[in-house]
Amino acid sequence: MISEQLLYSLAGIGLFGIGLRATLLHHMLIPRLLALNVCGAGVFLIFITIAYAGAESRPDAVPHALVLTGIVVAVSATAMSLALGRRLEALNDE
Amino acid sequence: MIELLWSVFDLSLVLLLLALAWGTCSTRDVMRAVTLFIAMGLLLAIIWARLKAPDLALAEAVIGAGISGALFLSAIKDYPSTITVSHRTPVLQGLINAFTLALVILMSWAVWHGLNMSDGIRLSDQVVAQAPVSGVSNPVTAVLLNFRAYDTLLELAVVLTAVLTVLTLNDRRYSHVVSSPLLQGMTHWLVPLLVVTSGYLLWVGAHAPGGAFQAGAMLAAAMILLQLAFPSRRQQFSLYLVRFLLVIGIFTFVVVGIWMLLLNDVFLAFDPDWAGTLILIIETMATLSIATALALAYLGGRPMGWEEGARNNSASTENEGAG
Amino acid sequence: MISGSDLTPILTIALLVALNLLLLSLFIGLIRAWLGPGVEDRFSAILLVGTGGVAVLLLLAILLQLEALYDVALVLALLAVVGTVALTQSEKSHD
Amino acid sequence: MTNILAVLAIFSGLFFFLSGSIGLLRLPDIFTRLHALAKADNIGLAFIALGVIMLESDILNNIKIVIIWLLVMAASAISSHLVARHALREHRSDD
Amino acid sequence: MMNDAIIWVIIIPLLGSLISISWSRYASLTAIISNLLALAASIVIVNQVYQSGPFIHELGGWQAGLGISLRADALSSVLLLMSMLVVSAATFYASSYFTDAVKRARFWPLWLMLVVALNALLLSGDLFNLYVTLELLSLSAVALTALSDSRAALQAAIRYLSIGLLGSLVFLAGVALVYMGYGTLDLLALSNKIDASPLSQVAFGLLTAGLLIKSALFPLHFWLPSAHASAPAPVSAALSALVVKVAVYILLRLWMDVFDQVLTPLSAMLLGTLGAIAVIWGSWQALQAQRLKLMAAYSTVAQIGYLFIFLPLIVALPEGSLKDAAFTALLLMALTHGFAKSAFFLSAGVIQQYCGHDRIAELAGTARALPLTTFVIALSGVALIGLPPSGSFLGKWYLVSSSFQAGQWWWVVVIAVGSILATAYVFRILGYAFGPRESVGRVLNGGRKEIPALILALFATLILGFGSAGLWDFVSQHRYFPGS
Repeated sequence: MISEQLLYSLAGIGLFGIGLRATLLHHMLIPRLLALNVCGAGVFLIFITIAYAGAESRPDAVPHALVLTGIVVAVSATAMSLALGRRLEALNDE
Repeated sequence: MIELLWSVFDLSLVLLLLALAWGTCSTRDVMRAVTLFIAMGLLLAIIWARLKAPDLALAEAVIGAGISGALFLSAIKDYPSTITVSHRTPVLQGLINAFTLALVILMSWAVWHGLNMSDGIRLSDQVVAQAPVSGVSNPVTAVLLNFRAYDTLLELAVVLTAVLTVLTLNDRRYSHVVSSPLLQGMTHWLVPLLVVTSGYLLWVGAHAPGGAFQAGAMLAAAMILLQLAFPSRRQQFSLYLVRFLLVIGIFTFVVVGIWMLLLNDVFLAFDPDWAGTLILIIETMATLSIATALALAYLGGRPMGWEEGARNNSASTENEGAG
Repeated sequence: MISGSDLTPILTIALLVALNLLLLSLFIGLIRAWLGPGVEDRFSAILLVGTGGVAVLLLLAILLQLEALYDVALVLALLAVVGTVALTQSEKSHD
Repeated sequence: MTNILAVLAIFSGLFFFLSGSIGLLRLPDIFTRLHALAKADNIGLAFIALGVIMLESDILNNIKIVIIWLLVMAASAISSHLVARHALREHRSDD
Repeated sequence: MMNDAIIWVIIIPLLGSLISISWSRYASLTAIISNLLALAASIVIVNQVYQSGPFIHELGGWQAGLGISLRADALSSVLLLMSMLVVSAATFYASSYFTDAVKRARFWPLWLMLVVALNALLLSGDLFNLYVTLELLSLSAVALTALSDSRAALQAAIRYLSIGLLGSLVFLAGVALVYMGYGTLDLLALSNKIDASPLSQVAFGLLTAGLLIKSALFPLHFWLPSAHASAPAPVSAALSALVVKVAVYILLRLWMDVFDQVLTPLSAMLLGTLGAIAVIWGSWQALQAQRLKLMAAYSTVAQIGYLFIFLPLIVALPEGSLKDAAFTALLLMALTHGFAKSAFFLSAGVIQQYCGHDRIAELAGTARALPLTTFVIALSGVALIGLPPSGSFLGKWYLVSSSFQAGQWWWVVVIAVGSILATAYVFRILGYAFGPRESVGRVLNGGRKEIPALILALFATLILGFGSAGLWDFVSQHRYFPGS
């Protein structure tokens, strides 16, 4: 049996890599933002894997709290980027 | 047998997650990308549940998939539907691919070592040991609002900064679709249900998964729904109320922090007897601020007259500036 | 909360098989999300994933003995409604 | 005995889920797909919720599960309606 | 009350921001008062470190590790004081810069958030908290850049934000790996626990890479010039003088205090080389620039390069006075550049508002019309070149002598070329500014806008130059926490 911890942390790294690659490749705002969000999800997954301590024991609450903070920061940054993009489009239309 | 089945489940989840991420990042169709992104958020919520992080599963479902997804969906309306990556030369693309692959391999190697070297001494023991004096029994809430409350304070500042920017950049977007009677009828029972759920999540956060952020996001969903169902009633909130709601979360947080500083000589040091009450007060106010911020971030653009106050007072401040 | 002793090995295996099949069902639904072609097709697929996610969470709540997952399922079910409304109402009108 | 009934209910639910997602994938147009999806949502989740209720002894959790099921019912009805209306409007404007 | 200055310096601007959102009528007044109070708090902090050495404030009363600690030592308190001086000068400047009341109402809350982020970042003693403050810094900096509301500014802001987010995420990945291996986020605890392992090396690499993006080291500088050149002048001043620099500060903190067991001379040499390229390339671009603010932005790329040249030297030098001297010289360079570049940007803003543009080739006559501002530009030019008596003269002097002592003489060539190029780009502007012009407009005496820049320029050239001995003592005495 493979350990869940290893599996999920590798998945987190994979997600991070996929997101990072796409962030660097894309130059359009929305694809790049999606990629950044994927990238962030990968990092969050690594954090949560660290917290997971097996089927029997209670997970570590600290990474859970950190990731919760991270999710809220990510959504704020996303909202802000999209608003900047919309303003730029409006200026381009003028 | 049981372990095998769990492994199959884990492996399928991970493969599906990676496939969705890959699809989101590599497709040329914007609508498809966003759809897959939302699906990925839902899958992540399942993964957080699987990894015993129900607080996060809640947050991911509401914020990660829900609010982020809604933000992207409303952003792509006026967006070109095809994604181009043409300006990157093949050499550069190759370099990016090689770099990312190397980084992934390096990180995997590090994690392989890291999982073996962990000495088992984590903060979790301390969290569990100190939880009784933190005022709340849900360890995640204890970390967020007591042990690492300062992080949460700054996080609220991040949310406020983002929403201020959103509010000042654009004029408000108007929805042209006429709301259907069915939708309006539905809001009559759905909005109260959302508000009750939000209150429940806020209350339950002290001893079970939940808390200000999840509750705030639910309340934001209720506000958004109201605005969508009754688009003509847009300006019913007064601006002072909106401003008040936006800052009240951080303001309460800071005031309580300073109060504790004056009382105990340490910023944000709650007395164990009072901690539960103080945390609930802070969380309630934070819920209101987060809900307002997320709802405004989705609806986008400044409410009518947002800056009128500044404009009206410009004469007096100009004089002040000259003097 | 069901107590751990009620969770016999056979029941656990049955639930795990069900869980894996549910995931398969989600996977099939997601192919539609990939194919599209219309916005409605993609959105129906998301709805299926949402409902399927609720089912997965219910089963996980039993298997992992985590009551909190019922709350997550509840929230997900609520969001499915709000999400549909948000999508269909904010779509560009053609008139 | 309850366990057997519960597992039976869950697997019947699974059957509907799988047929729903296969329908979503294979059926020719959005309206028939929506029909298939509504089946999966309502009946599939109803059976799974029933099974989980049988396994779960806590009354409060059971009430939650019932609410979840009601919500998903409502969600799928409203969503089908809105998505179909949306699809109709889009189709009309395409002509 | 005095003991809690380390809290007040963060909380006061935060409260100021909340007040300026709620009552935009009093925003300017609120901003000025809260900045002065925070400046006073930063002076108290420096004094506390001077009197009794580095100290820690454990927030919430939880021991660091479980909770978050704020820490002040020589490095952070000096940078904090510099940052508050620059911010206060820019605040006075900004109070008369924005003529549009609406823009002013948008500016103050975000500006105060930027101050919160800067101060919180300089005092933070926790890895994850650093991530949150970095995000707050990026978001407020981007929002302020976008205030210009031109296409160029928005494009720059969007690029700045996505690059900033990427940097933060890479940094966060490093934080995750650190927590995986060592189970703590507190910097002080970490410095005692860390050892050379594959995990710590990769984590260190990720943390460094994230910060390099934020500190705009060549070749990751590409986002900087457009953002710094298109932002409103007081914002450009803060971005160039402070925002980039605090990223270098964290990098330095991690390299010197936390990961000193992990880093290799080779990696330091790599960063030093990139710094050297940045010096040459940035100076060359500054010489080519057509616009005053763009020139200043490229000059920032070069000046950041100098700071990175110190890294291989500090790593190579043996423990003791030589190493400490190099470290203090690095700090001196950073401080001088902070004052000089902010003075430069504020003056560029005055010129831009007076002429209606900042094209270098059309600056003829500004020396006569804006004598004080031209003087300030000349003064900060002295500091950018590294002429005596500016602080950077001493900094470069020590950089050269450390290069010889470490046996890495080749940096001297870079420093010489960089200084010559800097001389060229500074005199190019002055040449145009003193050029003749047929119709000289009215002589402007903008007091409120020109004085803050003058004060900053005087700090860069005179006060740091002559007061450097005090800095030397202060840093060598209070550099380390007892027991670390």
